[in-house]
Amino acid sequence: MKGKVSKMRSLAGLQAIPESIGKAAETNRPVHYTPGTVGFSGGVVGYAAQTFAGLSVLSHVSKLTAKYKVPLYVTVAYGELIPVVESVVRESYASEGRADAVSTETHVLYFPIALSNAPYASGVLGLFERIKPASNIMIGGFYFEALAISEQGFVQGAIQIAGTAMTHQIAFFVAACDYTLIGEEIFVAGAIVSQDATLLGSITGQDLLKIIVIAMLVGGFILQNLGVDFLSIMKV
Amino acid sequence: MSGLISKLENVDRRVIYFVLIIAVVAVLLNPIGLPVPVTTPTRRYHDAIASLPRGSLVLVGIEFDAGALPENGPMLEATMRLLIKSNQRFVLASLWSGGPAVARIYLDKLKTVIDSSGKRYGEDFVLLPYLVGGETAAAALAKDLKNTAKNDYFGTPVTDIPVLKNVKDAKDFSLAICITAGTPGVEEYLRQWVSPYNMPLIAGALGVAAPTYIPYYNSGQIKGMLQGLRGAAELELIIGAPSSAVSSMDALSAGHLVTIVFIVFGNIVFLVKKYQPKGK
Amino acid sequence: MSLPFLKRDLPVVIVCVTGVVMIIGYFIQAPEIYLGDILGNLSLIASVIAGYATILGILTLAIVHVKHLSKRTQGQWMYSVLLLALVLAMIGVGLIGTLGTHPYFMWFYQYPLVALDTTIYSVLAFYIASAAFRAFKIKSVEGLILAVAAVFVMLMNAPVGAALWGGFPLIGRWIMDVPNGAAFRGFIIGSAIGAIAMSLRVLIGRERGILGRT
Amino acid sequence: MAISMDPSVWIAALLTIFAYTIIFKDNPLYRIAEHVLVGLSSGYLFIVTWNYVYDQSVAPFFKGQGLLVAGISLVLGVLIFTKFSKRTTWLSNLSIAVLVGTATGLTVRGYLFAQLIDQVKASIVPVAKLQPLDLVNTLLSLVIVVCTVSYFLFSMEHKGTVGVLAKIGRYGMMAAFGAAYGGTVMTRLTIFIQRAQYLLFTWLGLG
Repeated sequence: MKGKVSKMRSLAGLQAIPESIGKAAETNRPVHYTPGTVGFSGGVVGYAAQTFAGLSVLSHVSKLTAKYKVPLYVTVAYGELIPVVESVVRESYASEGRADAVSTETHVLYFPIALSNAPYASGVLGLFERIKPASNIMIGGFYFEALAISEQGFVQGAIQIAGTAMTHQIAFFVAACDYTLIGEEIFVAGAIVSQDATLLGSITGQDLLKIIVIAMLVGGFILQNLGVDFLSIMKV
Repeated sequence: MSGLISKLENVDRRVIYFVLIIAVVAVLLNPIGLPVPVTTPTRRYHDAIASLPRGSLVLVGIEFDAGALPENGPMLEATMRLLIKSNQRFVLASLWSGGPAVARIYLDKLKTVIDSSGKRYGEDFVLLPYLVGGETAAAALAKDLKNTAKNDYFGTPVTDIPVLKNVKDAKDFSLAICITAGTPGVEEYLRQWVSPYNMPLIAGALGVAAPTYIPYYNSGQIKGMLQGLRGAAELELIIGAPSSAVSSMDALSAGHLVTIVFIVFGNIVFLVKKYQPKGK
Repeated sequence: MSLPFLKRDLPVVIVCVTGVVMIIGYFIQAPEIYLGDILGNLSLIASVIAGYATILGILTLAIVHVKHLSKRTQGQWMYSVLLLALVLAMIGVGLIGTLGTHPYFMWFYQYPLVALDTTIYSVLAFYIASAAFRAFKIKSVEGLILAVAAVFVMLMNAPVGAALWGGFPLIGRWIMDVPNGAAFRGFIIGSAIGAIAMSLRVLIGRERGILGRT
Repeated sequence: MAISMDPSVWIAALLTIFAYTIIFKDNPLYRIAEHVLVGLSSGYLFIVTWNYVYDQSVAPFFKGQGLLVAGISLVLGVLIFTKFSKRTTWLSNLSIAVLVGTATGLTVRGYLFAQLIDQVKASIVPVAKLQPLDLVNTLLSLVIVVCTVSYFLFSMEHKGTVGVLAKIGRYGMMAAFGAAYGGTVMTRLTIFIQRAQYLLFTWLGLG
């Protein structure tokens, strides 16, 4: 695998990101990004990998906003994401040679989640009315705010790119957004845009695992019905 | 003609909102009384409670908070009414921080029902405080109730509460009920109450979550289930105490119909436009 | 230990060590090295850090609004006053007596807070209708499948469906159990593989974005 | 029934209406509702969080028990606040690293067992005793699962056999998304209906 960069199938949602940020630059309107509403602790922590996926795509998005000089609003729902998001944005702007623009062109806004995600959702709805984003990118784990925010984004005329691995919310992104990253696609998006050989290699590894799973599904089904107790073998 | 069609195709979303509001309000004020057939999972939920011997001890897990009140609340209300009506004793417990506050809302609401039945707090039922720790707390409660909740919600030591006098662990309960809006909820009860103690469990689930619990119901790990507000309405009808869930049913139908009519309407306009001869 | 090590590499080492402990602790019982206790305490420490992070979040929010107030941002500063006043009021009544049990605290919870919270939630009843109107146009085979599945499941759920035609609940149930159940199973398998791979990349410090390593 | 005379009900009812105005257009009433919600939620969250944080990382020092864990929690917790200064912000990364590490560990556990292995096991069904209709459904389910997993193959273009499998997988997912969408309408309407009942009955005393 060394030195050789594997070729990955293209994802429409990923390709739309530069276009939508370019549009924001043309129309002089900002970009909104959210890495989802899953924090690193508490009842939702099992979905934290989706937040990692959101942060990984944020690194790509913030480089583009730095390049195109477009204001970037990132909203988060958990306090621990504030320093993480800030450092991602800072490094991106630095790598584009625009470290000085971080304090003026980027905004990391926190809205709480208390009884439910409603305060976060209402904060973002209000923000959209005021900043009128041209591009709304949402990658991560989401709850009911998925539809609320994307419908409001539609009303504001934003190009919307959204992705999640949450079974209850992906349907709303598919219905309300222009481009979607479905399920596992969010976990490979960051690696694909990075073109980093190690990361791409790990995607090939993921594919290998899926082929093994398919073999287990089909083979296990046949074996189980031929009288071999495949299910108890899997118990190990 | 084509001007009209493109106007219809891009009908302002606010028109949809307005129609939806009118439909729901009109039906709430003038209920039609569409039949609500009782489904098997609800019937079995009811029977699991009603068939218990009088005076059995039941655990009621209030695994939701204020955000789920509209859907889980009527389930809890109907369940408490049924428990009182069938003369069971019950323990209200919660792994959700907002759970005990929810319980208080319904204890207040059902005050007259409770008083007229002669049931008394502490003797026939009790409210435990919020149990911190999710699944760990569920396990601890099942293993040793009195050491997990040392006091009740109002601060009385559990050793001084008559209904808990002879309670040691899960084996002293005849049934567990889990009314839940998510995690911790059904899965935690299955792992910590059903598997180790063979406890019969019935559940009240949100409409969105109910399909995910169907496998447990089919396999018999959950004996009965209320599915969404519809399930609560069915239970209200069985016990003869129609309340907020039943009165919502017609409005629910109206809301669904409005949504479907707009989908169909949108497609008719879309297809008419597509197959309209061009150049006219 | 040099400062660059502390700044750039130590966090990655911490991520790796804590992550690996959390994973192996699940598979292996090792009371002789107190693995169970370490695991429990690690989760506890993490949840307390997250608690402090929440306070940081609230502080950050307050700072944003204090700035609006001091700059008298047009069309915003008076709302900021309202917000700050309510944060302080809620904390004030919350601190009286046993934390968070005072009747005023309960009043704030029961009336304005619950009312607004559920209302924002219920706004989705409208958005779900308007998004469906827009999205469920039968422009392709996929659009057709999407729309038909949605309509049948709606008619399964609403009592009016059975009243119109007994077949609606049956077909709705079938869609729910067979294609819905199976496709989500495939979706979950894919997501799980992706999530595990993503987590492992984070553990070895290769994932961009996490802890600012680009 | 008559219109409510309870000021608490009036406040709840008016705030409900204020919040609903967002579906028509942004306006000062919505902004009031939004800022009240965010403000009260922040205060509520602060109290709940402080209660927990105090118990775990401050109270032990008065009791003299569990000092080590409390001490580590307190130090790492307070380090989070170093992010306010550019020079010290790297210190907050140490606390975040503990959070990221534990979260990663938990996420691997959760996905590996509850999701990956359980879902594979659930697809392997003995068919000998099934009714013909159930047999068809079981086989169809297996086909859809396999096709959906194939859709997520990234290192090959969706052409040929993989293309066909991926296409079927995508159709299966569209049916699933449609069903999930339709199934959610009930819950969303339920909450709206409950708010409408509050306004119509509790507040205005109609019906």
